[in-house]
Amino acid sequence: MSSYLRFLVAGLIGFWLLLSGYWDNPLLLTLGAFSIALTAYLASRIERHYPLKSVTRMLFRLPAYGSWLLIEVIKTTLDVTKCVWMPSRYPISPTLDVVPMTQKTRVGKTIYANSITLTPGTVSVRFEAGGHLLVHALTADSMDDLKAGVMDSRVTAMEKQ
Amino acid sequence: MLAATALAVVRLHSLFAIVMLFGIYSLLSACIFVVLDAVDVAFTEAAVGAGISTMLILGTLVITGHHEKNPKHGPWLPLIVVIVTGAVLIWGTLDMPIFGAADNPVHQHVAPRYIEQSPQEIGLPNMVTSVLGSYRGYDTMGEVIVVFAALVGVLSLIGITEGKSPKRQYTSDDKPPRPVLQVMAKLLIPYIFLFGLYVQFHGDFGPGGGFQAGVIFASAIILYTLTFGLDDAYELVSPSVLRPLAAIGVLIYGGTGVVTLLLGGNFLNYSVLADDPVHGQHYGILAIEFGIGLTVATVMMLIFYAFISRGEKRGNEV
Amino acid sequence: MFAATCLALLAIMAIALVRAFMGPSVYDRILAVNMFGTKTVLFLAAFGFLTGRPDFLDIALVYALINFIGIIAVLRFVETVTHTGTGADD
Amino acid sequence: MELILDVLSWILLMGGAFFGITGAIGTLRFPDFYSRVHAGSVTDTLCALMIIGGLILQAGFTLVTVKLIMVLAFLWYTSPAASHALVRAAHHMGVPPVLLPKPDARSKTREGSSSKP
Repeated sequence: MSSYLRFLVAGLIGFWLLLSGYWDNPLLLTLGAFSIALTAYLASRIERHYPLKSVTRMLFRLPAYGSWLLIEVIKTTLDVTKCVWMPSRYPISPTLDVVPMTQKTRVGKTIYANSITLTPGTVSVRFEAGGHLLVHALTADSMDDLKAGVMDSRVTAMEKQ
Repeated sequence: MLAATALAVVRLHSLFAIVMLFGIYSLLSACIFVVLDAVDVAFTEAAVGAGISTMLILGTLVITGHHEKNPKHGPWLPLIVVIVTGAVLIWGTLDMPIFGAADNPVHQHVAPRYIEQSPQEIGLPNMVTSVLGSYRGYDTMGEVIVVFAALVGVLSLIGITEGKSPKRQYTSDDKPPRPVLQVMAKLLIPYIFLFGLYVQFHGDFGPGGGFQAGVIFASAIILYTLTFGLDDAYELVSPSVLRPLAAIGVLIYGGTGVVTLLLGGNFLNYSVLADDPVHGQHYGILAIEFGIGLTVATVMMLIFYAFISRGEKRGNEV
Repeated sequence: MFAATCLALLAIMAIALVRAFMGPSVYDRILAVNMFGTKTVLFLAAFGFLTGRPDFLDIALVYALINFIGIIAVLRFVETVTHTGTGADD
Repeated sequence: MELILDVLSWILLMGGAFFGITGAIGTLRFPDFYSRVHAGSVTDTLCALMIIGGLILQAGFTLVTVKLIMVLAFLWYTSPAASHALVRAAHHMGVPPVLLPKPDARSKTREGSSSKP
């Protein structure tokens, strides 16, 4: 049993208890145990095909990164809002460019790409060859921010063992 | 908004855009059900209407091509038919009591009995489940059999080609891998499974039940198929496993009825399943809901497989 | 308070609907449908509070799920069908 | 205390509604598909966060809060995946983006240069 699976089972148990809210009904708890077993079985079969390494460690670092990301999201949202309501003072300048990406693992790359998409004003288009990411940005400024690489290095730091 | 959506559906010619508007239509009607306090109906509409039917229609489009054929005759004849039918229907509703009036026949005949006595007789917090599973056990069984019959029809018409096709080697040019989606789907799918099972087993307590759970469970598999490909989905849950399971689901439902017969009750009268009738009802409903969920989930997956594999046979890569 | 939120969400849904009708490309429509879906989820959540029955949240979750899978399915379909086309609608 | 909570959730809910409408207007106003995606992602992220945050303040520490957080987490988890898939598909199919230069000199040249690498 890999560490990911162990982590998954713990997550599933928590998920079930929180969803259900009936913590003292033996019938439902039995059914819950059955459901979790079935789910874990299916998940392990997927896992055998597409193993993901070092996910657990990154998941533990996610909250710290998430709070940083939240502030970024608020900042960029305000930027986009300005572009929507005052197009003459804050004109848009859509840009399409490649951004370097220093993550090694698939999960790290995914987190980076999704963070870019999650912050309004930038959206990741596709992975390019050689560890680059094609990004579409609403304004040239947001593209410059991205190229400065703060987010990139933060995601890469999460990958570290 | 519902009317506007319907109008747009009629106006557009790209079948594809129509499918998406149908999705919106389902979401809207589900909203209306929620507003009318019919939570279970909304649940079903959300799962079946917006989700599965959209996907199945898409699957059909893959097979048939995505533009409406030019109509052979003018629009006037169908229009007249529709208008006449609509007029007759509206004329019919004139006779009906005012919507929501307290003295409607609906509210006087069976509904009070359901509402007043189901807590004592069945003891489940969610009344809809009691009605569906116990009072209307025959109807629901009919529905399950209809679903099963649909599966039989689709399989005999289209059939599933199991992974006999040679493994395709994807080059980056032909079909770029979708790394983001694969990672996300992989992390997400177990929770969807568990959520489906949760809906399955908590149908007694909140909105939900076998039909919705089956659809959710199937949608997890569909997500897996969409992101990883049909061959991998076959390896995870192969059609040859699913086919007997679909039949077993119906058998569980019918078998529960037979067991109640053997124990000396009427067909599908669960009170005899335990010493305490209320507990008996509970177990009975749990059993048939499980049967429903099993059947619906497997049938949905099989029909989806059938459409997708058919699309692949035609040379389209899905 | 919840009523105002619900009204605002309905307004957003209406605008998304306009975008879905206008197109012009398939992707614009999908974007609008996606937006419509997420707003439906929020609407359901807020409406549950409006009527004092927050157990609608299960439905909201199912919506979010179905919406996501639906979008993915539609995209796969578009990639399949318009393989030779330009990607534009009609 | 009650009052403070109410005022806070008012602010959050109305802020969410404002950002949602902003995004919706943006999808109508922006010139091409790609920039509309940005507007759409405004409604998906901050709008959802604020509305659900406002609802959480009203719900207090109950299982309802947990479910609200699940809804939010699910939305935040799937919406970037959906927009990414959308943009990727559009790009893959060759939908040309409208690219505008950075308006230093306030040049109003609106040429749709379809530069696709």
